Amino acid sequence: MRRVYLDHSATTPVDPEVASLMMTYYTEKYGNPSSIHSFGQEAREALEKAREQVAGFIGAQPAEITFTSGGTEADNLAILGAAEAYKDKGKHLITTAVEHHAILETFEFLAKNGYELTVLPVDEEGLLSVDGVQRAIRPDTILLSVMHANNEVGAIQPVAEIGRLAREKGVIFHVDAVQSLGKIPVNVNDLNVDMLTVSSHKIYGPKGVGALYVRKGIRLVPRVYGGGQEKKRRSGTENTPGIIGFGKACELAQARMADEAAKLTGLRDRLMDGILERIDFVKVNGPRGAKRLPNNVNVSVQYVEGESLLLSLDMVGIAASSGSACTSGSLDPSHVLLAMGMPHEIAHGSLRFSLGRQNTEEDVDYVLEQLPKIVERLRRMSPLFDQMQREAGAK
Amino acid sequence: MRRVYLDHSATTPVDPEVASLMMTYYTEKYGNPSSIHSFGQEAREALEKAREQVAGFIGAQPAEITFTSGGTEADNLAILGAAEAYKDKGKHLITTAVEHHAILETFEFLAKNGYELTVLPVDEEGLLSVDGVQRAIRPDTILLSVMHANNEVGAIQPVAEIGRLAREKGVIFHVDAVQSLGKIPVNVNDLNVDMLTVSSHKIYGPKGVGALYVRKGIRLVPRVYGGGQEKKRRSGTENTPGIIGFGKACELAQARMADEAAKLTGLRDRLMDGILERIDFVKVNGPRGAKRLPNNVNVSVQYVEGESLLLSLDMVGIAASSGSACTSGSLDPSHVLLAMGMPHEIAHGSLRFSLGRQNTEEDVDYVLEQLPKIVERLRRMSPLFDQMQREAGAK
Amino acid sequence: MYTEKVMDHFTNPRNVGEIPDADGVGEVGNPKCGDIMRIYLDIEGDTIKDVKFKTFGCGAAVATSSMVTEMVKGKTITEALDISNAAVAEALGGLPPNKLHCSNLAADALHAAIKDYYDKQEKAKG
Ligand SMILES: Cc1ncc(COP(=O)(O)O)c(C=O)c1O
Ligand SMILES: Cc1ncc(COP(=O)(O)O)c(C=O)c1O
Ligand code: FES
Ligand code: FES
Repeated sequence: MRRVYLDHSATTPVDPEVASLMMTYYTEKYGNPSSIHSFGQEAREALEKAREQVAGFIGAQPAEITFTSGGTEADNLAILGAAEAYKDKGKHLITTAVEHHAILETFEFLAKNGYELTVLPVDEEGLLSVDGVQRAIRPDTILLSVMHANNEVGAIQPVAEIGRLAREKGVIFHVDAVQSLGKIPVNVNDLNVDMLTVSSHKIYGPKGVGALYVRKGIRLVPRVYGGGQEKKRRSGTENTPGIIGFGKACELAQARMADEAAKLTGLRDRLMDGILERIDFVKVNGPRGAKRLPNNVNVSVQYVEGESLLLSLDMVGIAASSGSACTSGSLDPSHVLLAMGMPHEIAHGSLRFSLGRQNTEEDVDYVLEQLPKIVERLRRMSPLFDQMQREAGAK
Repeated sequence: MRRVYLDHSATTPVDPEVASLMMTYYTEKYGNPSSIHSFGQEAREALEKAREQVAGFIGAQPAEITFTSGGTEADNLAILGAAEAYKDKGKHLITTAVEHHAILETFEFLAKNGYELTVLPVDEEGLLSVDGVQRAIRPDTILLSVMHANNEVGAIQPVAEIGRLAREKGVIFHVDAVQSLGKIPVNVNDLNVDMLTVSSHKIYGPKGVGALYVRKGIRLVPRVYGGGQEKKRRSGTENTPGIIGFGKACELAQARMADEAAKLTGLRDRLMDGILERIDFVKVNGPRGAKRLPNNVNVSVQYVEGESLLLSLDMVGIAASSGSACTSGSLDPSHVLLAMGMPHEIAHGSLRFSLGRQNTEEDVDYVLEQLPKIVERLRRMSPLFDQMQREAGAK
Repeated sequence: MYTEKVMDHFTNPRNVGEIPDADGVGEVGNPKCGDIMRIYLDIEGDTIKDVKFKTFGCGAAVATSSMVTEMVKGKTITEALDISNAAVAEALGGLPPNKLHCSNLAADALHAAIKDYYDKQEKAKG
């Protein structure tokens, strides 16, 4: 059976070049970078080269990069580390309603522990208003965190403008760039950020590796204590093969980004338009055009439920994801779709296709061939579709 | 040049079988285990199999295993997570002077933040007294952490007895088994522990992966917030290839441990006895015989300095480590050797060889051939050796 | 995630559809996730002659709907009333823990349809 992976926002395969480089560091150059012998030193050199590669990709200095075990840990370190370091300056924090759980849950934890939190709303496309940010900033605001691009609906936030504002007001500005890295330009200076989170497994690097950019001069209280690795910001034997893989993945992404973005945008629009053409009662979620990530398609298919769609797609080899309540363990539909003002029923039938490096027009066309049949079958089973048609008929 | 790696307590190469299994999960079965499609489900299954392998190796239930990014993070989660969860019961904590920094620094952090800490001394072999532990336990003691085997001198602590005591007194007992796993039996029931830390890269698995065993019923406040992975104990996209590698490494270690321990013990004693025979003014650090890890050799070579020894050994292809002040960034000699009552000068010349799966008698003999020459050369350079000889001559 | 049996019932659901002028119709919504299930019964004497369902919900919801219709077809009303949520889940070889609530949908809809049948009987009697 044909297998079409369209869930690159969840995770990506590791690029073969990256994987084979990692192999060398697993089995041959396996030294601990803290060791002074040559096994250690060759690992140290490669680790520092990776730091340069990651820094170079986002316009940072190598010394401003702290490696972590992933995007989630980097988000936690940024938020908890800065909140603790600057608590004497103030205890007001700001974020948005559409952040990843790694940000939201972390802020919620602080809100329960003596901090005050403002969660900014978004419009029906998932976009933040710069004015809204401006109004939310108070004299005691110490930290503002806004994601660069949303993982569910691909909405790209006006981060550079918000960063300018934050700098004016003396508020530390953190950006979660996990989804934007490798898809649109991410530059810490252009975006006016103080801290920025990236994750390796979203850009064809290995899972379990991420990094936090921390602008020189910003203080952070560490979250993990021990041997004092990563300039005491993050203790623990460094995951050298993983970090080296991440560095290589950054190098490859930097070289390929322009071409890939153009290709992905084409596939994205072909898929989105094709779905709208072939299936009735479908709604696009998130902005269209330049404010949307090149690889994100998110639609709500009315009268059917997301998990059923996913399972049916999986049976014909197509891997996608959904913001449906039933697919999330928590049984609440996606907080992002709800924040965009979408009713529960419609969020329920949401479907995300996230395209990647390997995808082709044939992949897209295969989805366009299969999806309508699946939707039809599920709608035939759906009491809601029935009802809608009866009501429409009665008019 | 011959290259002889004798620093397996710092880190090990990844077993080729482990590495090739991981490759599959990097490049082919790369799904996110939280995804419901088949890419996700095949990753989930492999992840849960790895959990069984790790659990099986230490006599635990799979549900009692939480995967982390390494031993350091697992140690932090255990100490900080339990201290927070049980703070209403008491605020007294106990550990030992010879723990790894991942434990000591974490307790120090708590000691600065409202907890009271007792640090137990060890004897000149690095061993803890069970009586001493008993005397230290107070009614408000909530947590006791003792390492199973020491990473520098290989001393194996009487953990089972201490665990019995802790259970009697209702104190949560954590054991850092990073160095003992794969070398001597580690069983959470035999050792009477409530929490136990293990790390993959010390047993021929990948770096950046570890696990915390948490006995059913023990509460922990998480340290990383986000998507709620690992039953909400540790958020972040799971490092599936790494975890799967760790699982495989456990399986291999379990199968080979008995044979390997016998072989390593032989090499260890050959090396230790050989050094004592060939070089004067050398002292063995740590216990001898069954109370010492099968793969650890630690000696102090008087009148020479550790970093110089390491560099000289490295120049002939031998990788070892040292507790010398000069090799540690902090410029204090090993806290372990100091806790054993060793004077600074002697700690300074300490040398650790940690043997591993690939090592042979030829490796040991190569060290025995090279080390005496190196020591002689450095001693010729040493004013201390001079002085000692003059003084000896004067007598 | 799901057993083979669940996937089989999800892929080839038995008794999908509706019965025009059914003797009993039960509809329940799942308060946990907002899903909806409707069951139609055709009853002769004491026996459930035919049963159909329509469901808007997850894989488990569809599979439990299908399963419950298969379990009651040809059974007496008393037997049908004995079918519990747990029995449906069990007949499917089990459900993931976070999907156990979905089986409530199926048995509840069945029981609602039987209640509707009794209500209609009452009404007919006047
Ligand atoms: C926007 C965003 N932030 C953070 C994360 C977490 O990163 P990681 O999966 O590396 O923990 C993700 C992905 O899961 C994400 O999409
Ligand atoms: C006894 C002990 N505990 C904890 C650790 C830390 O584990 P990791 O290197 O996986 O962070 C080590 C090794 O560095 C160790 O030897
Ligand atoms: S019906 Fe929604 S989770 Fe099953
Ligand atoms: S003499 Fe240089 S660090 Fe010790």
